[in-house]
Amino acid sequence: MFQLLDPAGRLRNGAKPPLDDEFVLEGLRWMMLSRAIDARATGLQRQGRLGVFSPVLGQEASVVGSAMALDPTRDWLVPQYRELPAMLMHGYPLHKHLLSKDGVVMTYFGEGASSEGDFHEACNLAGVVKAPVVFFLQNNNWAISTPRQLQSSAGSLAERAAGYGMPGVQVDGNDLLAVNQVSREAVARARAGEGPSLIEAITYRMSFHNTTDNPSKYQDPAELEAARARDPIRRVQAYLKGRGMWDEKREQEFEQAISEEIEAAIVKAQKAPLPNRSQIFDNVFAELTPRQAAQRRELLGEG
Amino acid sequence: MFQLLDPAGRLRNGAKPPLDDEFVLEGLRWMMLSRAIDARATGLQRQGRLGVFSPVLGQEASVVGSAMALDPTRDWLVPQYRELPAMLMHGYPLHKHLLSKDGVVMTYFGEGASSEGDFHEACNLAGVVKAPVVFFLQNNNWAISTPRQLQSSAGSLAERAAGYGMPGVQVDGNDLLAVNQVSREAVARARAGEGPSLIEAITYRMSFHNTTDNPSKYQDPAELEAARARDPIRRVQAYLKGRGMWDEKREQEFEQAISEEIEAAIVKAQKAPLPNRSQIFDNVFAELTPRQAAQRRELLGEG
Amino acid sequence: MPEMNIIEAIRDALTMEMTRDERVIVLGLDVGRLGGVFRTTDGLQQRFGKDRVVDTPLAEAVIIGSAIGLAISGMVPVAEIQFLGFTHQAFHQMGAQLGRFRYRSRGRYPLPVTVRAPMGGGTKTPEFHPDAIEAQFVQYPALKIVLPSNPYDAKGMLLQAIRDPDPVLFIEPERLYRKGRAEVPAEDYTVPFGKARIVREGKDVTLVAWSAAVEVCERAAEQLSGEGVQATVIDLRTLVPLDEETLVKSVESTGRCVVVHEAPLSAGFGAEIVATLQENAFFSLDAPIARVASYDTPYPPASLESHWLPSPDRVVKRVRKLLSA
Amino acid sequence: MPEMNIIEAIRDALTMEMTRDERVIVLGLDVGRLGGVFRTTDGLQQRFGKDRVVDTPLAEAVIIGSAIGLAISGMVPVAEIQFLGFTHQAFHQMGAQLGRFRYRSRGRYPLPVTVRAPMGGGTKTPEFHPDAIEAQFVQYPALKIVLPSNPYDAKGMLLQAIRDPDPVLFIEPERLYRKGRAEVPAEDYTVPFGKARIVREGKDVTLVAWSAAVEVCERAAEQLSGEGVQATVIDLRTLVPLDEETLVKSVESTGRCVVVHEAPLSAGFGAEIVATLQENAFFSLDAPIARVASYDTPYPPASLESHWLPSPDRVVKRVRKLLSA
Ligand SMILES: Cc1ncc(C[n+]2csc(CCOP(=O)(O)OP(=O)(O)O)c2C)c(N)n1
Ligand SMILES: Cc1ncc(C[n+]2csc(CCOP(=O)(O)OP(=O)(O)O)c2C)c(N)n1
Ligand SMILES: [Mg+2]
Ligand SMILES: [Mg+2]
Repeated sequence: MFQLLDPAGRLRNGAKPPLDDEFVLEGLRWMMLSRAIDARATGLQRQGRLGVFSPVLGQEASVVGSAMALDPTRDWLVPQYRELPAMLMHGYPLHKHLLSKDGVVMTYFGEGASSEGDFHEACNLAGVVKAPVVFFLQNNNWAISTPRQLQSSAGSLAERAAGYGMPGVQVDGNDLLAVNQVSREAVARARAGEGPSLIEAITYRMSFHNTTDNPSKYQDPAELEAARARDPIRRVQAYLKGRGMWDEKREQEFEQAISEEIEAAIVKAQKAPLPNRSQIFDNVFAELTPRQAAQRRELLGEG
Repeated sequence: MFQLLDPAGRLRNGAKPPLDDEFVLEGLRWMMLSRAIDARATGLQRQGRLGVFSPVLGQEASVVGSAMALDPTRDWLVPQYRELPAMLMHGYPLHKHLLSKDGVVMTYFGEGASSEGDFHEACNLAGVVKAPVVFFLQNNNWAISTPRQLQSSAGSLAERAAGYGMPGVQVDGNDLLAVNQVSREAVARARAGEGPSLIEAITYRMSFHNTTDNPSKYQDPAELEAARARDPIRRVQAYLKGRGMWDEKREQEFEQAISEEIEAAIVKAQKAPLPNRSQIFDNVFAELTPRQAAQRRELLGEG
Repeated sequence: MPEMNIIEAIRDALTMEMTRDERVIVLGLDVGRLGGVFRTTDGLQQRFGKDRVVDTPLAEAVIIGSAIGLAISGMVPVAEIQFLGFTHQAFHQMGAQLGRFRYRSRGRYPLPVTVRAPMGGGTKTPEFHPDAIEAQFVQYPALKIVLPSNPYDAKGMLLQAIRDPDPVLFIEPERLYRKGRAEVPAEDYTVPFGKARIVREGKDVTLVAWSAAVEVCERAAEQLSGEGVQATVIDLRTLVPLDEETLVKSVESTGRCVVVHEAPLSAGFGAEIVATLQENAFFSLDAPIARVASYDTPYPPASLESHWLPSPDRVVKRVRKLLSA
Repeated sequence: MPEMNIIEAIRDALTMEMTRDERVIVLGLDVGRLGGVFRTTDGLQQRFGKDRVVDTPLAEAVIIGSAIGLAISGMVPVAEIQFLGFTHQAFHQMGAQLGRFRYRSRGRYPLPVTVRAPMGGGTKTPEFHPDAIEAQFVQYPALKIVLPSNPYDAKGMLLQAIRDPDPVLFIEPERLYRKGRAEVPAEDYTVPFGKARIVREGKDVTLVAWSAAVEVCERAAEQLSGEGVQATVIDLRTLVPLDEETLVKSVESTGRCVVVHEAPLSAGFGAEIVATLQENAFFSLDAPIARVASYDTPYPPASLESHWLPSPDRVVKRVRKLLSA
């Protein structure tokens, strides 16, 4: 498993810092934003003010490190549902442009999703046509209540890449620097026309699957405790502290700014007009069929 | 690629004969029967006396060598459509019994079929539950007109096994002895409760996909020529000749017996009663629904 | 008699049948330790062990595929698919495989498989989850399609489904899972397939529904009754086999009929009911048979679903129109 | 005017549109060097190159998935599925993905994708190959479902399909692929969707069909004409959108109707036609609308398919019964 930062935030083997400190700070900001949104959104859901919600908690380095390897002016991001910071960073999906000749697609999915046949078909075809795709597998150990070891008996899911003629790498998904590095390599490879890659980021879902879930039914608290010791946010903070770029004051500033950003977004969302029922018939087809048009009239009482 | 016999029928590295000569002769008989059926059935089809037909031609060692690794009293065989001799040998599928505790399932499919998502889902689940299954992949280089290299860019399809936590082996599919050996190992492993295996038999479709196909549209004649030099039947014959178990007389006897067997089967088939239209409604459900029963009466003019 | 909601009734049936018949195996996503995302299998793994209550990898097609294999080898599998909309992923294993083994093996491999899945909207789940695609499965003529709408039927029909010698798609009304308890016998009983339930009887119009739409019709009938219109409500219970007799008899007496379902209108199973009734009760009809269904669009965003799904109001309006025709 | 069979008409349309619009890409199994198992794409790869006529791995779901991706990135894909029955494997990518991108992206990702596939029995292919499952797709309301029955329509409707801004499932009548040539204009023309074709007009009964069943109705009408019964034959051409107007008008004038299709009866698209007609032409009907369809069983063995599929004889019998009612 590829790693640059150990859980205490020290560069392994005395390596040189691979990334600009500002870049890492930017990553940390996204990670902290994500964590704060998780808390706030869970609170809102508990108050009945938000629907079902899936937190990113514990996987921030995996999501942010990979998404920061993309070039928003030409690349595409195709998320599952546990990649909120990536979507905030780049939009959902990047759609400012049609896929340009040297654009790369990064797609996210869990170790659970990778058991579906579509994973196989997509990887295999991508290998054949050398599609510029990065398959980013977030192995967070859980698919709702199903643990990784019941999902597959493969030693590593990255090993599956060989069966599609592409490189596969396992990376510490709680290590922002390592995730970013392997992601940039995969993106570069894709951009150079050398084809797809599979990245398996080993991380851990430190919260429930979503707000309807109750992990106490299936999760060993000790496992969760162990995961907390590998918290991806604290790891980056420790790293930056070691580089003189992080202290309590900075942390408070970040948190303050993030909290304001979130509250502003909530206010804005609350002001957004609710969808109108006529929108049920928008964008079904470029033009409604006569039957659909009649149904629309019925719905709007124009029948 | 695992091999015991070289294309000239010599044991590699001066190995000891791994199988009883009688067993090999029995294998050869099935292979020759298969080839003779191919010729006869193709002839019948051309005369309009038989429907669409897929020959085994070129893959006899692969099919016969693997099927002979099964124990017909307790194992199951689940063929694709290019495994006629296996079906003749064991019935389709073995159904004399429910799956017994130590029964093994061998399932056949082509390299083309292995691109479907179901391949992935089945292998993955089998790995998790340690199902007693042998996944026997006949890589005959073609899926109708689609060549192996457009099917996947994996170096070897056997490599996919690692991604399911099972052993994978590539074997010379035109080598009866080698196919039988790896198959017996996989069957033994499954029977011992150690789980599934994937076998990739490298062979070559020496004929059309089926009687509606026209390989001249897509096949390089030189490739076919090269394949002929690796003919699995001639290889076993040469091997047995080297062991003093085969000569022209023996060959004539075999061919004579096979030809009689086939003609007798054709006569029998021609005498078999054609299905009756009422059979359309047999075995839909244990009991027809009232609607189906009414339709059946209509069909039979009893309405 | 104990009172149960639908979840409890299903769990009761599973427990009962797993106790009675050792061949019964439950498999699916999260059915084990979690007890299912709706808790229908809660406690079963503790009770019957990991060999009989199996958490599978996340792959619907091979869940159905395994059920087929288990049935061929002598077991009686009950597969759970988390939402009927996830059978999109398993479509090729459902009708085209599960629904054909008896036929293609000339009776050698009957498949006593039950596939359970909740269906329907109204709980603000996004697309896929609520997709009401029951009619698609009817086009595979060797699957039984059954849809209980209340706790009593849920238990009795599930016991019937598991014991049925043929594959049964057992569709549960998600919206009603915990909507009130009703009396459910503690003992063993089955509700036979192909026998519709007359929920209430009225002389003016017949409302036909299945699954959660039955409850919509009941509310509509209540409202109509306040307006002096007496409606019969028929809960079809099973689409295959179809109880044509009960339908025809009712429409012969009321002369008017509205079919209500959650699937989009076009090619929904309502069309089959209409086609069947107009053929067999043609001369009793006082007005064309009407359908109230969801509109012909993909499942809309959660905030709009109540406008999209058939509501008691829409049913009432449609009945009024029929009566004034 | 040149004469073409359906295969040639399709090839002509593909060639024409690939020439006119560089964004058009053909993909599927064996479409390249072989030119398709039915030769509909014969010569296209030589002409347009391997980047525009792509042989894919054997995986239907990712063929449709790739078409979706190509369309999002600005191309106009025409995916071939070898037989409609093989879309069983791709079901989850068809309605639930291809049919929802415009909706779920609020119009940002319209998908101008055409999926071509032959359908239907009568050529002694085994199960899957002939499965007539068109009605299942109608339950995905954001797919257009179109089914030409002759060379002229094949070309004009395929050009229309490729140019259509929305996903179109283009179903070809396999049995009629090479059944005779007809005049097909060499130039560019389109046949609009939602406009049924009146094949022949008669005052006594309306026969409604699509795809290869149109030919069955034509033969039935011929036979009936010999008995003095004049039938209108309507070729629906497209199920979505549906030309209700032409249907209603015809039935209003004949008062009798038989819908004929190759899918099993129950929940087939025939039910939708009946439901629609009885609602909109109720007071013109002299007899219930009848359906002649395949029976409610899996596809039977080849030697029995002619008894299972709707035949001109069965249609004629049904019409006689209607007229004597
Ligand atoms: C086809 C399908 N099957 C099942 C589900 C229900 N479901 C939603 S998320 C989930 C678990 C996914 O696990 P994984 O892919 O590991 O992603 P994670 O939630 O861990 O991020 C399941 C089973 C679904 N949404 N779609
Ligand atoms: C789902 C599905 N897709 C496509 C086909 C058409 N088809 C039949 S055989 C075949 C090629 C199979 O190739 P392979 O698996 O390599 O087996 P082989 O014919 O070489 O033995 C194809 C594409 C089919 N029968 N079913
Ligand atoms: Mg996971
Ligand atoms: Mg092959």
